[in-house]
Amino acid sequence: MSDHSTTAHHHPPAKLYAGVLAALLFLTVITVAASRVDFGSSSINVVIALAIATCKASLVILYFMHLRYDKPLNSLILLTGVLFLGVLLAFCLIDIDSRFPSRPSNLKVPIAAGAAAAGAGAAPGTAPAAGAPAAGTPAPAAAPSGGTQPAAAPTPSH
Amino acid sequence: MNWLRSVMLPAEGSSYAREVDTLYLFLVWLSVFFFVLIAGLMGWFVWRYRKSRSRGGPTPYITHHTGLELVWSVIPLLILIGIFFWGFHGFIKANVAPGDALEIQVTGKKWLWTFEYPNGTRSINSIHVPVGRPVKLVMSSEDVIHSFFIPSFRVKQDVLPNRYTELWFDPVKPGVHQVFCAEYCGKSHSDMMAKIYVDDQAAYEKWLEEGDEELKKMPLPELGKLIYETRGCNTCHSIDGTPGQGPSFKGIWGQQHKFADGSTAVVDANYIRKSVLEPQAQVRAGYEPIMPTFQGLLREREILAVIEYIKSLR
Amino acid sequence: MADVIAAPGQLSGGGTQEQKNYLNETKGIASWLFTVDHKRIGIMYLWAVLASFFIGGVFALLVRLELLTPKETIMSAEAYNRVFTLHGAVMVFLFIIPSIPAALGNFVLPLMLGAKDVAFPRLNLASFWIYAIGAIFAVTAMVTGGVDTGWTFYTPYSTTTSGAVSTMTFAAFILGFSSIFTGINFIATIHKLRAPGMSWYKMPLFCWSMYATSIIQVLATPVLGITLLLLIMERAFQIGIFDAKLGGDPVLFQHFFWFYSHPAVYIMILPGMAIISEIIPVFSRKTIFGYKAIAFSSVAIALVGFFVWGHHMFVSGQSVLAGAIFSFLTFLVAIPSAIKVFNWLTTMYKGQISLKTPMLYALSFLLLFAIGGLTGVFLGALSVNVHLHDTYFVVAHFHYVMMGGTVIAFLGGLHYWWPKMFGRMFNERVGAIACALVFIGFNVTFLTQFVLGSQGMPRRYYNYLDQFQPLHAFSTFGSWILGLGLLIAAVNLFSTFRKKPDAPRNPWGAATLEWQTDTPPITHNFHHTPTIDHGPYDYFPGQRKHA
Amino acid sequence: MSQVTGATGASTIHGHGHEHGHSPFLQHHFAEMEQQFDASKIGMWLFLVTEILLFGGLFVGFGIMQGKFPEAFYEAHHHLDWKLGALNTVVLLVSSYTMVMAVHSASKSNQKALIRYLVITLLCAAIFLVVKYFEYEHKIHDGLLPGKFYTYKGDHVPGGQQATFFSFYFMMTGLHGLHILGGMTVIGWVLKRAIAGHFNSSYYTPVDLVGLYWHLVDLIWIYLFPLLYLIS
Repeated sequence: MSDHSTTAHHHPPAKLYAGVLAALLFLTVITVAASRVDFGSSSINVVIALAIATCKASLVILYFMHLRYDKPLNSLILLTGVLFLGVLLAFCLIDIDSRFPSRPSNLKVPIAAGAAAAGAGAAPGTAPAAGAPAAGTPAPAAAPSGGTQPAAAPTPSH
Repeated sequence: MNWLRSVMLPAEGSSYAREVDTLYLFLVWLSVFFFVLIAGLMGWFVWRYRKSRSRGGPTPYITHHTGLELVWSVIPLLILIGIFFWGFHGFIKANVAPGDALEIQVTGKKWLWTFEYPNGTRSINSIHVPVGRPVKLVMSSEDVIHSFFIPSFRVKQDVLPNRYTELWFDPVKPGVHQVFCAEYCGKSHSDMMAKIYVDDQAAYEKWLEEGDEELKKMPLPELGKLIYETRGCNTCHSIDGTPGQGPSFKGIWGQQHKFADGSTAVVDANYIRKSVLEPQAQVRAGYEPIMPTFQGLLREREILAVIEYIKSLR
Repeated sequence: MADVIAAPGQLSGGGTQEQKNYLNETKGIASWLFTVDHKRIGIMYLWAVLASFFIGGVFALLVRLELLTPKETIMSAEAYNRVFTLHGAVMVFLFIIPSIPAALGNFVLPLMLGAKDVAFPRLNLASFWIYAIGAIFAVTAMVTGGVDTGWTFYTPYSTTTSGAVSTMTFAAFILGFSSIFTGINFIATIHKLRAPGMSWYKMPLFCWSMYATSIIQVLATPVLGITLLLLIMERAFQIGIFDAKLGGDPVLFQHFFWFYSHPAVYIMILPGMAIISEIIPVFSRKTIFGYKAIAFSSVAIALVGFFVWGHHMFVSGQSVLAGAIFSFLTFLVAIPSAIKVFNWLTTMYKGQISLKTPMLYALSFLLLFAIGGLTGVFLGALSVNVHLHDTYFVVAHFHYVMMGGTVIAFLGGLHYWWPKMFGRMFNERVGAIACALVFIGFNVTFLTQFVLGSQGMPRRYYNYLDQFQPLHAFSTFGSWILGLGLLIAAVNLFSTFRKKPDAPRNPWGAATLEWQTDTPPITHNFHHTPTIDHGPYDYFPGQRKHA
Repeated sequence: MSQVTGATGASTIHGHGHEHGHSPFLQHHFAEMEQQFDASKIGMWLFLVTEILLFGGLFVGFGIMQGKFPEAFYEAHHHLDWKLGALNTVVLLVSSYTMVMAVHSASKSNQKALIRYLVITLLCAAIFLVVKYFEYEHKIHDGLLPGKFYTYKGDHVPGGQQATFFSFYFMMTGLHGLHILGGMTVIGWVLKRAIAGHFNSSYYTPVDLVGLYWHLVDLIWIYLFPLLYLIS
C-alpha cells in the first residue's frame, strides 16, 4: 500500500508562487501598455491582447492550478473544453463573416421596419410593422423611409 | 422509374428540379438497397441461427475481422463523399442566379407575401412570370423569419429581417405553382401561402397592363370575397364578428365608428376607400396602426368589389 | 466463479423468503427522496421520465388527431401551436435526454463496473432534484399560457411572441444542469471506480457509450445554458444580440442553439446504442463482433458530432462555404453509426438467437435506426436538403432516429433490466405483442410522412392542402396503433408488481457484472468486490485465449 | 485513455473491513484516499470546463458583435474606467496567489497560515466587489444600462450599438460577479472547516478544489479585462 501522504501530490516551493505572481503583475502592466500602442488594424490588436492574456492564463493554470504536477487526464479535459470552444467560434465566424449581404439592384423602397410598401409618390403613409417603432432602424436601411428617393441603397450592415 | 417520381415528388416545374430529383431517386434506391441488405441478413440470421435449431454447444468466438470491417467502413465513406459532391454541385446551381433574371422584390410579413416588379407594379400573395425566363426573388422580412418554399421548383430560402436573401428558378412550362411558408412564424403560418402563375409571353404582357381576364367578368361581391381571401385581409379582419388584429367586417356597413383621435364617421363607400388607401389616416379606437396601404395594390374595380362585399356582410 | 455463466433459467429459485435488497432495506418517502444510492435515484428518475413520456405522448396524439382533417378538427391554430411546441419541449428536455443515461444508466453503470456507487453520490441526488425543479418550471410554463415557439425557440419570433417563453427557457436552462451533473458523475465513475482487473477493454460497451454521452453532456450543455440565458435577456431587456431591429443577427441564435442541439441528438442516440450493444450479444449467446470498433465509434460520434450542426441551417441564410463544410462533415459522422449497425448484425452470425422481448426491441431498433440513418443521408446532401428542409421528411427522419432508435432501445433496456431492478419477470407473450404493435404503428405513422415531406408538405402546419389529407389520416391511424402498443407494454410491465418477486438471479444468462449479483441487488451492490476473470461477452468458459 | 491504472494500481490487499488508518473523510464507495482525490479532481476539472464553455459562449457572442460594429464598441468602451479595471485585475491576481498559498499551507498541515491566507483571499474578493459596485454605480448614474434601459444621449456613432456593448458588459461582468459571490461563500465554508481543524496534509481536498474554482474565476477576469476595457 503506497504511502498516500503528501508525496502523492507534488507541491512546488512557496517561492515559486511569489515568482509567478510577480510575472502575472508584470504581464498585466504589459497588457495595459500594449493596448496603448496601435499595431495596424484592430484585429491585430485583439490578437496581441489575447496572446498576452493567454500567457497569463497559462501561468495561472500550470502553477496555481497545479496542472503541471497533476495527472495528464486533467489537462486533457481542459484542452478538450478549450478546443470545442474554438470550434464554436471558428464555425460561427466561417458563416457570419463569409456571408455577403446581397443588395437588390432595383431597390426603391428601403427595407425598414417602418416603410412597408410605401406608395409610389403617394403620401408617405408608413405602416410600421406590428408593434415596432417607426424610427429608422439601423440595419440595413439607414436612409429615412418613404418618398421617391432614387434607389436608396441601404448601407450594408457589415 | 417514373411511377416512383410521381408518387414521391411534386411535378417538375423548372430545369433545376430535374437535377434534385435524380439525386433524390438515387438516394431512394441506395437506401432501399442497404435496408434490404440489413433486413435480409437479419432475417436470415434470426431464422438460420435460431436457438431451437442450434445444438446448444458454444458459439464461435469471433471477435473481429479487420478486412470485413475495413470494407464496410471505406465503401460507405466513398459513396457518401460522392453524394456530397453531387449535392454540392446542385447547391451551387441553386445559389447563383443567372445575370438576366427578372428580379422581383419579395417582402415577407406576418402571414402574407408582398411582391414588387421592376416596373413598380405590386401584388400580394400571387405573381405572374413569363415562361422560359429565369426569375430571381430578392427577399427580406419585416418581422420574424419566414421561408419561401416552392415545392415544384425544389427551391427554398429563409427570409430574414436583417438582410436580403435570394432565390431563383427558371419555369419551363406554363402552369400554377404553390408557394408555402416553411419557417414557423406564428398563428397563421399555415395560411401564409402564395401562388406563382407561369404564363406564356403574350398572357404575361396582357396581365402586366390590366390584370387577370376572368376576374373582370366576376360580379363585384364575389370578386370582393376573392380579394378578401387572397390579398391577406382575412389574416387580420374576420367576417364572423370576432375582432382580430383588425376590426371585423360583419355588419359594419352604415354603423357609426369612433376613431383613436376621438372623431367618428359612418361606414360608407368613402370610409372604406379611405381606410384601404390610407389606413393610417383614421385608425379605429383600440386597434394598432399596422394595416399596410393597398395604394397601387388594388385596382379601382377591386376596391369597388371590396366595398360591395362588405356591404353584403349584413 | 469456476464455470463462467450458467445457461439461462438454471439459476432459478430466487427470492423465496423476503431477501434484504436496495428496495426494502429502508422504507418511507424520506428514505427515497434523500437517498444517495444510485439504484434508488435511477428508479426515481425512471418514474419521472415515464411520466414525462406519457405527457409528451398525449400531446403527440393530440397533434396527430388535429391533423386528421385540414381545417380545424379539435382545436384552434394557437392551441395547435402550443400543443406541438409542448410535445417537442417535453419529449426533448424532460424525457429523451435524461431517460436512458439518468434512469437506466444510473441504475446499471456502477453495477456493470463492479463499483459500490457512482463517484459523487450527493451530486447524483442533486441532479435528480434539479431535474424535478426544472420539471416544475416546465409545468408552470405549460399552465400559465403555454409556449407557441416550437421547441427550438427561434428568434425573433420567440422574443416577440407572448406566452410563458421565458419560464420554459428557464426550465430548459435548469434541466441542462441536471444533465451536466450526470455527465460529470459518469466520467469520474468510469475513470476511477472500475473493479480491479477491469481494464478499459474489459468494460461492457454500455459503459463506453455512456462515457461518450457524458463527454457531450459536459461539453455541449453549457452553451445551451448561455444561449437560453441570452434569449431570456433579449426578451426581458432587448439587449439586441438576436433582434434584427437592434442590429442583432437571428442566425447567430441558430448557430448557438444548434451547437448544443445537434450533439444533443447524439446524447439521445448513443445511450440507445449502448443498450443494443448489451442486448444483442446476450440473446445471440455469442461474443460481440468488433468490440473496439464499437467502442471507438461511440467516442468518434461524440467528438465529430460537434462539427456538424450547420446541416440544420442550409437554407437559413448561411453562407455557401459554411454549407459545404457542414455537409461534408455530416457525411463523416454518419460512418461510425453505419459501422455499429454492421457490427451488431455480424454479432448475430452463427449465434443461438432466442427471440425474447428485449431482443425483439433490439431487432426493431436495427431496422428503424437503419431507415433513420439512411434518410439522414438525404438531408445531408445539400441540393436535396434545400427541397426537404422544414418539411415532414425531416419530421419523419428524426422520429425514426429518436423514437425508432432511442425510445425502442429504451423499451428494450427497460424489459432487459426489469427483472434486475424489481426482481419480477414480465409476461413474454404480451411483451412480444406490444413490441409488434409498436413496430407496426410506428411505421404506419412515420413512413407516410416521408412521402408527405417529399411532396412538399411543410412541418408545423395547422391547416394543410386537401391533397395531403389521405396521408395525414393514414398517419393518424398509425399513431393510434403506436399509442395502443405502448399502453400494452406499460400495463405488461406494471402488472408485474402485483406478484411476488420471482425473477432468477440471471434470467437471460448475461455475462456482465450486474447479473452476477443478487436480483434485486443489495444496497452495496456486491457482497465482496468482484474480480474480473472473463470478458463482458464471454458466455462459454476458456474461449478468451487472446485478450 | 491514458488513465488505465486507476484504482487497481496501488492497492493489492482489498476487500471489506480492512482498516489501516483510513482517514475519517474516506467515503465508503472509494477504495482509498488516492482514488477519492483523483475522482474529485476529475469532477472539478469537468465542472471548470463547463464554466469555461458557459463564459465562452458570451465571449464568442461579444466577439461576433464587436466584429459587426467595431466603431460603436470602440466608442462605447471609453465609458469604462480602465484604471479601475486594472486595479481589479491586480486584486484578483493577489487573491489567486493567497489562495494557492492557502492550499500550500493546508498541504503542510499549517492551520494558522491556511486560515490567514483564506481570510486575505476573502478580503481581496470583497475589495473586488466594492470596486465593481463603484463602476456599476457610475454607469447607472449615466444611464448606460443594457438594452431598453439605455438612456444615455451622447452617442456619436448612430445606430444604438452602444446599448448592445453595455448589454454584454453587464452580462459578462454581472455573471462574473455572481461567480465571485459564489466563490466567497464557498471559501467561507472552507474557512469554517479549516478553523474546525478538518484539514491536514493527508486530507485537504476541499481547499484544493475551492482553489481551482477561484483560479478559474480569476482566469475569466484575465480575459475579460483586455477584451472589455482595452479595445483599441
